[in-house]
Amino acid sequence: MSQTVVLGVIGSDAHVVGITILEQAFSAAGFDVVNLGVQTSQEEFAEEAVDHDAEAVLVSSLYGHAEQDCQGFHEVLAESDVDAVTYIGGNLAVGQDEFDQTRRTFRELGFDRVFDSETDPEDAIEALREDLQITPTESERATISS
Amino acid sequence: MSQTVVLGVIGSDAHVVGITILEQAFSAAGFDVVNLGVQTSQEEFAEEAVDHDAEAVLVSSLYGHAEQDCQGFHEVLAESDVDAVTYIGGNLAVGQDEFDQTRRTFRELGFDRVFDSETDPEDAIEALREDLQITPTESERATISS
Amino acid sequence: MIRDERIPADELRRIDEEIRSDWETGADVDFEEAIEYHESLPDRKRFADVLESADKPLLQPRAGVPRLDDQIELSKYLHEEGQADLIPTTIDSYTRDNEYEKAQQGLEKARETGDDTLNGFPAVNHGVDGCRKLIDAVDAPIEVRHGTPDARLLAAITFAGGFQSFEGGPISYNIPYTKRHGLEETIERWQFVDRLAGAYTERGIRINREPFGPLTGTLVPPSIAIAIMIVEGQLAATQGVRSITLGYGQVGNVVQDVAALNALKKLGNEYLPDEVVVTTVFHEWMGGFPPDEARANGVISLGGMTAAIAQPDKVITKSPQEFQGVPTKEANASGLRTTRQVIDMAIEQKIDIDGIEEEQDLIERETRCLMDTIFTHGDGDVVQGTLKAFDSGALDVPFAPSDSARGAVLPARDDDGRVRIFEWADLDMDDDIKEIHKARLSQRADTEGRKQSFRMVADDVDAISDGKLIGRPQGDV
Amino acid sequence: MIRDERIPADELRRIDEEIRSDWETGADVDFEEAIEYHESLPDRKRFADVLESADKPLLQPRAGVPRLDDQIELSKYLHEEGQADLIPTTIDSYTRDNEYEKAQQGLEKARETGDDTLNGFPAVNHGVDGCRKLIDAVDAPIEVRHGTPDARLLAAITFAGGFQSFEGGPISYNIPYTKRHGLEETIERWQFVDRLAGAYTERGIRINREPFGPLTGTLVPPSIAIAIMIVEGQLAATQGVRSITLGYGQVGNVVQDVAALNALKKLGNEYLPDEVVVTTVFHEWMGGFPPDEARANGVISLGGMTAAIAQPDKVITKSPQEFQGVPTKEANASGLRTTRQVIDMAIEQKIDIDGIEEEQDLIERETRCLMDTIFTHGDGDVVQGTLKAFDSGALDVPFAPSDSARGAVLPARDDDGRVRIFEWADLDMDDDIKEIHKARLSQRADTEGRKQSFRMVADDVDAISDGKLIGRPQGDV
Repeated sequence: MSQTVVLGVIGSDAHVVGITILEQAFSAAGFDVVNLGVQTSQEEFAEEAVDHDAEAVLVSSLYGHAEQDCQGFHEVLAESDVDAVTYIGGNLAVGQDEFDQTRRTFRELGFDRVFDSETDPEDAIEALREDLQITPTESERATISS
Repeated sequence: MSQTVVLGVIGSDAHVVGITILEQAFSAAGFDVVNLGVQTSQEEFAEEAVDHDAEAVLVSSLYGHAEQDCQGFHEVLAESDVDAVTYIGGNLAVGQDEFDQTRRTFRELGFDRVFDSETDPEDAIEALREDLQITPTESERATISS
Repeated sequence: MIRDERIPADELRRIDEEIRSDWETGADVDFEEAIEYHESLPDRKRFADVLESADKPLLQPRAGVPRLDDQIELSKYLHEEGQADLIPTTIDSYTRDNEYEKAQQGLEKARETGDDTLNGFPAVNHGVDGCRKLIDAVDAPIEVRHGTPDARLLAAITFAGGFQSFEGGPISYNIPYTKRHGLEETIERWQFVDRLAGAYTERGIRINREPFGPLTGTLVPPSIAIAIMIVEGQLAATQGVRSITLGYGQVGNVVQDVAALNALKKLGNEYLPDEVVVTTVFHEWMGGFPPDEARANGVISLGGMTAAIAQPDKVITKSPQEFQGVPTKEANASGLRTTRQVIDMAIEQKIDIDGIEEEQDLIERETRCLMDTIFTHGDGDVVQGTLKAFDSGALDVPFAPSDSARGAVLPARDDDGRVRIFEWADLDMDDDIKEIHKARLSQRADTEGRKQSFRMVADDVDAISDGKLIGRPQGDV
Repeated sequence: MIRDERIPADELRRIDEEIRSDWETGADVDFEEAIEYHESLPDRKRFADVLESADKPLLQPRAGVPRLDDQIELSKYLHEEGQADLIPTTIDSYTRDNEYEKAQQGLEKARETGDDTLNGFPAVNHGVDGCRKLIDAVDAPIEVRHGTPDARLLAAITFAGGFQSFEGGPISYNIPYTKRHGLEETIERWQFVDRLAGAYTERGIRINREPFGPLTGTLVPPSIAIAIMIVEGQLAATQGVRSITLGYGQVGNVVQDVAALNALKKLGNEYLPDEVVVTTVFHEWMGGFPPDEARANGVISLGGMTAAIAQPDKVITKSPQEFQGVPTKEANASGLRTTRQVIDMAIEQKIDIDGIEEEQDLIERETRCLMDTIFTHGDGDVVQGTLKAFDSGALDVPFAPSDSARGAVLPARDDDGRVRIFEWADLDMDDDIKEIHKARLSQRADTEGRKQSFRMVADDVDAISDGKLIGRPQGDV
């Protein structure tokens, strides 16, 4: 396989731990990971997705301003002809009592899946496998279940 | 010298630490101490004061019901012809914001001196020396200042 | 003459019937039916089994309110929000004084007004059915905690009511709690309580018994506490108790506290019969607390740290509101969670502190001196030995209000904050041990530039509530 | 090419003038007049002297609000009610980004509305006079704490304003704080800050400098933190700083934390010039806190316990409201008092834990490896060595957002909860040291019945906020 995933923290958010863990998790699951790190602009996501012919763009945000940071994001991706699955996850709203509402907001912005900050990396990997119709190889399955 | 002091905790109060410290302090200062312990009745104070021909009766109370426990105490002492200096000290009222008021209450009940729970044993000893007109001997003075 | 002998079956029945007539609810006690009730309880409510099979210290707070519904709610809150492993039911003061009529009035007033007119749960007045409603409603083992010199009726009702653990003992619920109850009298009464627990035990319902380790809660030298724990354990074992939890109250010096808990476990197992399962309970600091929740949390955490190192089977937690008396349920749960966090962060670490073995050795030697003097005083009988040793002052407890103990022995902290004995009075201890204490206290006196005196004792009693461990002279060292 | 050399006097003047024109308050800085002001301050406000002469750990919280009056009130509260020995002035985020105009707007809005529209005290906007009003009003030494990559104007104004201590450094305020500021740029800018502090020092006003030890605050292996502290200390010393406080952030394993603080002190004194007075500061846990004040108090207390054993010169305290962001002043004072109580109860005890020497030895060996690689990379120059070592990945910081560090090294806890390195990437460490880490992590993997993997890292990052030290798999071991 070796599908490419671009990931990064959008906006001026500098939370690096989550993205580091995600990078490790997706690499261990057999993806090629391009980690753009923190404080990544919409344009950088688009550029790198094109350069690496990415199958998926994973956006992280933990400081509560994701909605603002993602306005027009999918238009920017479309302009660069990025045809990738897009996920977003993290603390997506300042007060997130109603995650259903938050999910709706980000689905409307164009994201294919929306995750809260409690999501296990494995769940995101599982979802991506499903969306990209990938079956884990024998050896990978062993790694994951070990 | 060797003047006799009777001390005890009045009423159904079972706080023993303060009285134990006082016993030690008055003994170290040269007094003969009769410690009646906790939960001592008015009658026991009077009886023991007579039996030991006490110069002073020191009453301790820490559970906030001293006023109630001391009603008629000086009448009981008078009936037994106890002619001793009487002190009371401790947590004398449940809410003791106004210690001046508390002092007045217990002075009116007949106590010669009234102390709060922060009083150092030395202060009580000093006061008793003054009231009994005792001068510490040379050796005792050395012990106390050491 | 009362001796350490098992109460015969007919005598047990006679006392049981007599005592059950002290209050109307006594009539509802039916031993055979009670055994059936206990057998119906799920494993997770079996106190002895849960405690003995735990792989890390279980936490238990103190809590009791007059009304049944409130007690159920409080218990559930402490279990769910405080994550207490074991639930207490603290009994009110009237019941402790066997004043069931006054407790009844308080309970009725509580039911009318909704106020907490009693300082605990009047289990005798609630009766067997009331107790069982509590046991049924709470999904954890529950213990009766009280302070009752004559706890016979309380035991009869709560055992039949489904409680499987009962705190106290003839010395530990006499010496620190009451002035005039004679020790002989309380020993006799607790022989009944233990025999009743033994009767249940013989039928497969192992009632856990827990002597109250902290005693007067005020700088009690570890060996004195441990000796009394062993004596109460022996008395309970004689009556057929097979699950005994020996207690110890934190003094605040980590090395001494860990050493004491180690010694308690070791000597408990050594002195008590093999058929008894011995567990230990560590009480967070029972002396005066700082009048400040933030500082109180520091005191509680030091207890948690000590528990993480010593790993007793159970920890009785304090709340940050300890200074002001009965805590809110939130504060009670807060003390539990603070303790839990410290234990869980520290317990997997290897924290082996130098000097624990030496301190433990000293505590063991001291305890053996006291056990020997009890044995000698009683000519081999622990009941007579205890009575006579207290009488002669060879055994004593500092700051004891009871007339049954001299209360002449006085503790003080040494330069490292360990509790030593400053005034021995007639305590029967080997001279070389006394010399060790004297040397340690002399070292402190040198540090502070003052003579050893009762002032150290007075300063030490207030030190922790004043924010320190050792009561150094003002102006500092 | 930038090197570890002292900025010449004319260059210092040139930059000083240039930087002071960045914002209008810069014009009020007058070095000679500032020296006079500092000389007028009483001994108890001289930061370096107070810190260096203390005989037990001094406590300092974090705190900053936009308005001067509020900052004075907050500082007095923390000094009086929290008994803080040293007072912080935490600077707002706009000032950290050199956005003085935005800070000005925030400050004006704060003055109009009374709300805290900024997350700290905009010292540049308050100017020299504003700073001095704060220094005059508070009866304790005060430090500037911030997180500013280019802190030149902030330093010029706060030094002239009477502050005698300044946190940060070119690596420690770059790598964990910002993505794109180049390390070469921040080193150059901090050379100016240090040189300015050195200029005051030469006139008898010893400005204390404090590199920020916790770095990313997330499971930073001690040797990486210590190496960076030493580098920043060396850079400051070159510019004439003579009072340097090296920092370290608690990882939560008592043995490793005590060993790290010992190693920090020892290596700091060894690597820095003799004329520098080296002190140490211990930061209570900087990672994620439990979302529960009771549990947070447990975390804070474990920090206090560690401080009592290691006895650093200063402790930066946390508050029980850490989880929710900026604490109330009451919560801030509460964290101080909890820490104080634990330290004061534990500090007089002899608590010597086994294994500290071995762990310290390992940390020292690791640190020397990193110092050696820096030396080699720079051909003897620490500035070039640092730049090149970060560039090659021979020096790295886990979870670093900065583009200047690889951020490829990954830590994980071993079976005892000590922070080891799971992913070395290109970190330049001797193979035998790597083997030790590998063996320790392998032991943990065995305990948990799983392979070493990034899952351990992820689990460990959340462990303390979830109530444990080590991120064991769910279902427990």
